[in-house]
Amino acid sequence: MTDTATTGPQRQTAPARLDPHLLRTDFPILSTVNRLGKPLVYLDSAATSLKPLAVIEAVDGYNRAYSANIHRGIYEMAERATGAYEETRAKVARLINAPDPREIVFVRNATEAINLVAYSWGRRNIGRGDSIVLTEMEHHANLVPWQLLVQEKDGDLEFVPITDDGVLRPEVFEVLLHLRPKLVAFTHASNMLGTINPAREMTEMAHAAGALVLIDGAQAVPHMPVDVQAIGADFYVFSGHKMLGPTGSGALWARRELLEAMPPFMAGGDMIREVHLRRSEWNDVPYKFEAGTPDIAAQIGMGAAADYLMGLGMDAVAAHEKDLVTYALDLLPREVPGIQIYGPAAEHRGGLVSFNLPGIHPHDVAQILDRSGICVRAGHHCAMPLHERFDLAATARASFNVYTIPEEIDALAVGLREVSRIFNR
Amino acid sequence: MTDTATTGPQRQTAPARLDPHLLRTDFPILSTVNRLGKPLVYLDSAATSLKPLAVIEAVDGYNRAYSANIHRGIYEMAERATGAYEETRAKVARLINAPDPREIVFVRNATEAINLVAYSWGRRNIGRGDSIVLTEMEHHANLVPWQLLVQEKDGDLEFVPITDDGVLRPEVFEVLLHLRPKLVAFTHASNMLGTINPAREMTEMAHAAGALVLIDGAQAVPHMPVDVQAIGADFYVFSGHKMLGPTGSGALWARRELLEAMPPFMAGGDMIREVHLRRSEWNDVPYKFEAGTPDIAAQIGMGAAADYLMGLGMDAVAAHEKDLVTYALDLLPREVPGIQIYGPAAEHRGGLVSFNLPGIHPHDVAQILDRSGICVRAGHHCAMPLHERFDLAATARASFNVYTIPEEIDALAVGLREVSRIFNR
Amino acid sequence: MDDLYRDYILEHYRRPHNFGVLEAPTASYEGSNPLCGDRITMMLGISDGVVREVAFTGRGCAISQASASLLTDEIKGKSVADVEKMTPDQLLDLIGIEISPARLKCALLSLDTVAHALADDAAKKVEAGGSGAGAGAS
Amino acid sequence: MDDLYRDYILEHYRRPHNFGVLEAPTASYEGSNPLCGDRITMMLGISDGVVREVAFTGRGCAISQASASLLTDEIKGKSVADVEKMTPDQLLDLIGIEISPARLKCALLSLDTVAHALADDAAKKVEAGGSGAGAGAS
Ligand SMILES: Cc1ncc(COP(=O)(O)O)c(C=O)c1O
Ligand SMILES: Cc1ncc(COP(=O)(O)O)c(C=O)c1O
Repeated sequence: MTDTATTGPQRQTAPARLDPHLLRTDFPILSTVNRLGKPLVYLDSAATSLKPLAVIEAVDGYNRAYSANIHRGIYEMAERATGAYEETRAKVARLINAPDPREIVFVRNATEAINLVAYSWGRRNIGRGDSIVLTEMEHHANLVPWQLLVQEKDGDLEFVPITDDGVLRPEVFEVLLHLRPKLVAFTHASNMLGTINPAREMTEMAHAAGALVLIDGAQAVPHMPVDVQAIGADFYVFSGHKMLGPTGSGALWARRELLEAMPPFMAGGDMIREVHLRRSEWNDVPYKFEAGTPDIAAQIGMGAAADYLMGLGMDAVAAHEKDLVTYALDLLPREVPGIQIYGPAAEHRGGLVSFNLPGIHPHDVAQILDRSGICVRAGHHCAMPLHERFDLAATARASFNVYTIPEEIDALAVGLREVSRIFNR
Repeated sequence: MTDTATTGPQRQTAPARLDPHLLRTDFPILSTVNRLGKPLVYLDSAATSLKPLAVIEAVDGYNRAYSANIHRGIYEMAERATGAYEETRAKVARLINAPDPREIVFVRNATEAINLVAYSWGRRNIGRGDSIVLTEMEHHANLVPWQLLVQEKDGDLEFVPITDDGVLRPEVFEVLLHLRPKLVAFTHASNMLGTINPAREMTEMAHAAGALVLIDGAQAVPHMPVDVQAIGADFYVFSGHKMLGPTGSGALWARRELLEAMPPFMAGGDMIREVHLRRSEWNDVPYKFEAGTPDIAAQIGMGAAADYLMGLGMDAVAAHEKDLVTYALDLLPREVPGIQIYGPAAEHRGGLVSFNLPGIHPHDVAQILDRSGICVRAGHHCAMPLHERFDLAATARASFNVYTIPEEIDALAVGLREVSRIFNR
Repeated sequence: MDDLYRDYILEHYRRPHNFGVLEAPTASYEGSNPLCGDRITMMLGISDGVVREVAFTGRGCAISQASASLLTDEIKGKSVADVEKMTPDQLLDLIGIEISPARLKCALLSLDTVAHALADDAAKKVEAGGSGAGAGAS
Repeated sequence: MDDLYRDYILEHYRRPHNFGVLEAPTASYEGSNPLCGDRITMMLGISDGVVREVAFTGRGCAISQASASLLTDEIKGKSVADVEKMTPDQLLDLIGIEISPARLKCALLSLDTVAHALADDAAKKVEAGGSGAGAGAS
């Protein structure tokens, strides 16, 4: 299984490169220092990304100048807010090559998107004995909602196992598909191993077995070109706050006919066409799924983030992050004696590296790095079963984004040597 | 039924007054002009409120200076973000006098809060033949989720009717309670009639009949002192964006033991304690109900809004808005021939006035007012059944907030006379 | 003077043309825009592929009512094929004032309702085995 | 030098005091902090209301392990009543370094686990009809 869908035949073979040093000036936070006067070395972008000025100002601009509610106002400010909100739909559709902006449902984050599908599509389509195939490398967001669903409906979960290198085992996936699952749900890119899964090939296999496919793109959309049509997915979800957008923004994309056939998830204002005391009719897609006043400011901010990313070019973003991870996978084992790195080789992975230092708990690693202004994550990264699979209590993780520079990976290496020194003194 | 819970014996009899002219400088948007150079006369605060600088800067400050994810980060920026996020819980608890910040669950808006209760508490506690009592004046947010629930569970909805003046009929409520409903859910203040319902008395009656009580405070929390303990409610919900906070913020308050007994609503990261491939354990309250990365920026902004409101004093806010509505109810009938005003007298209502001009559709009213920079809402205000009750297709609505000044009501009167002139020329 | 509420728009609103009911319409449809409460019933009398008669009833804002009044004037005597080809832009030109996005639904409700009436009519003919005679209905 | 990782903290982490198992604990409890994977089993040997013996096993970060090492030293020989009265602040004083909010759970896991062990033990005694003799268990 190798992935061609995300590069595609028509793409340039030599993508334009980013100049990360130049674009760092777009991120005001990168010029701050910590309590000890150390500049910020932010290596926790997989948890949430920093925000460029364009995004900060899109949010601030709405709050300052046209903070009206949308869809129902007849005055100028409300029309401006509605316009900006709906433009975001078009921008997001463009970012993932969705055929129609009306297939973009705004949600708070990837988690809500998956819960929406589990409640709305899942409760109607999963019955007793039906199975859902997941993988061992799922984030809790793409695992626990399905646990709740099969518990309620008396269905089954099956898991595609991974190799010790952190790659899915296609031959077992093949076997699990013989169970004729109703749904296959998997992450496009792992937030712990960094593995990029072959989304198109897996989708084709799942479809051939009669399953629908949901892809968790939380760690993919921010980092590489994603084309939901080329992949052929049925549902695709992601969070705005990991793709340079504000917290509170995110999207579910699904094929129009699926959205139309699905019952509403949450109910309230804006998602209805007509309400009577004892019955209601639903609004058109996507509004049927957006009950109540949405997070207008955040979604407008996500539109600015989508513009920013498309301006850089997702091929260039992906190439930049591939360079970084290649550099890190080369540098860290040389510079940090005993470091244990998890996940596949650079060619199969996105821009993040999870690791451990021998005999030192990752919390202690993160805490000591913090004193040098270096931010990494320590813990199970919302992927407990994956840590169980490797018999790990926790790992530390350095994750990259467009603004990450090799010098920060150098700083990480120096910081990790210092951690070892402290613990082994 | 008269309401003492919201004033309470220990409160001052002569509350401090606001100086709305002074505080208007806190709202940058109030110094903008529309496309025709007209200053903004914002009379749509019931749809969403304007934001003071303190809120705008709280959001912007997070986005610019410490935009980290919360709860799991060990570095300085993440601890700062976690601190600010959790402080908001304490501020919001103080605003509504909740006994414990851990009883505050952050949600996107009032709509999500009600859906959370309907899905989590409702699906477990409402069964075949069980009834839920609502009122005829509910916003769709406090109606449609219950329709979905009783449809799934084969339960019943009953409605407390209202008088032609727009006041609930307590004697019918009494009768409906004989049905021994499982839940009584009603709005604290109506977003169309302005009616303020006697929350404490209704809660006592409902409890005496064995029902739990959910109160929709979307139009109350921004405008008057709310004390959930004095009211005795079981669930209380509201939106941040209507109380000077950002879109994407909101809260559900519920008694701790209810929250603890309730199953999760959405599932994913942060709401779990342990996850295995086939089963999970839930985190403590309130985290159990906050799956995935929350809208950190917006909730921090809501904290700033709560501080701002408490700084003004909710008694002063309520007195100010009472003055405004008294002024409007006096002025508009005198200055605008034929105007039809809906809802009760000033003593029973919050700061909003819904109305119609004879023979002129409210959309046309709103459109013409917009040319003078006056923003009012026209439509059914997400309260279609209430409009059906009065046999109205739509109404126009002017709604106030702390920054509203009598001069804006004067401007409305002049604008409405102009609308009549245009239509009757 | 208000650009949006020109005299002729208000004139059409106050005294709409073709307001009323047809006794035996060959096609009719009730369209509504529940968000604003606009509601229009369009009744068409079609024979030999030509809209011979047209009438509407309903209530709503000035824009939606004036639009219906102007549209019914326009389509009377036109071939069904031509009416079916009418675009939103053509109707907006007919209305002749600038419509803001929030009011587009009001302005286009009449055309939308006519389109539904014609589509229902066509569907009925297909069901009736392609017979050219509209069955008349409400 | 790092404030948080002083020599004595690392010393306790590397060579924790009272690390091991009791053969016949009268009270024991396994506490965990699943978010970081810290996990501690506390074993107590109580007689006549006094903690005579104490041991712990587990894995976790330096803070949680050093905290357990320091705490077990502290409570050995103390009365159960005194141990029950110990506050988080007292333990933090004992640890003697500044703990950031994100690490509080690590630092307090040992005390929390001891408290659970004692509570379980007390509950067992109530069940057993107030008999003063701990039944010993794991
Ligand atoms: C009484 C009432 N309840 C609920 C809501 C829903 O609020 P939101 O859209 O913020 O969820 C509103 C807002 O219009 C309201 O006025
Ligand atoms: C692979 C993956 N899926 C889902 C999520 C959940 O994202 P959110 O918390 O924004 O809902 C994350 C974020 O940690 C992730 O990495």
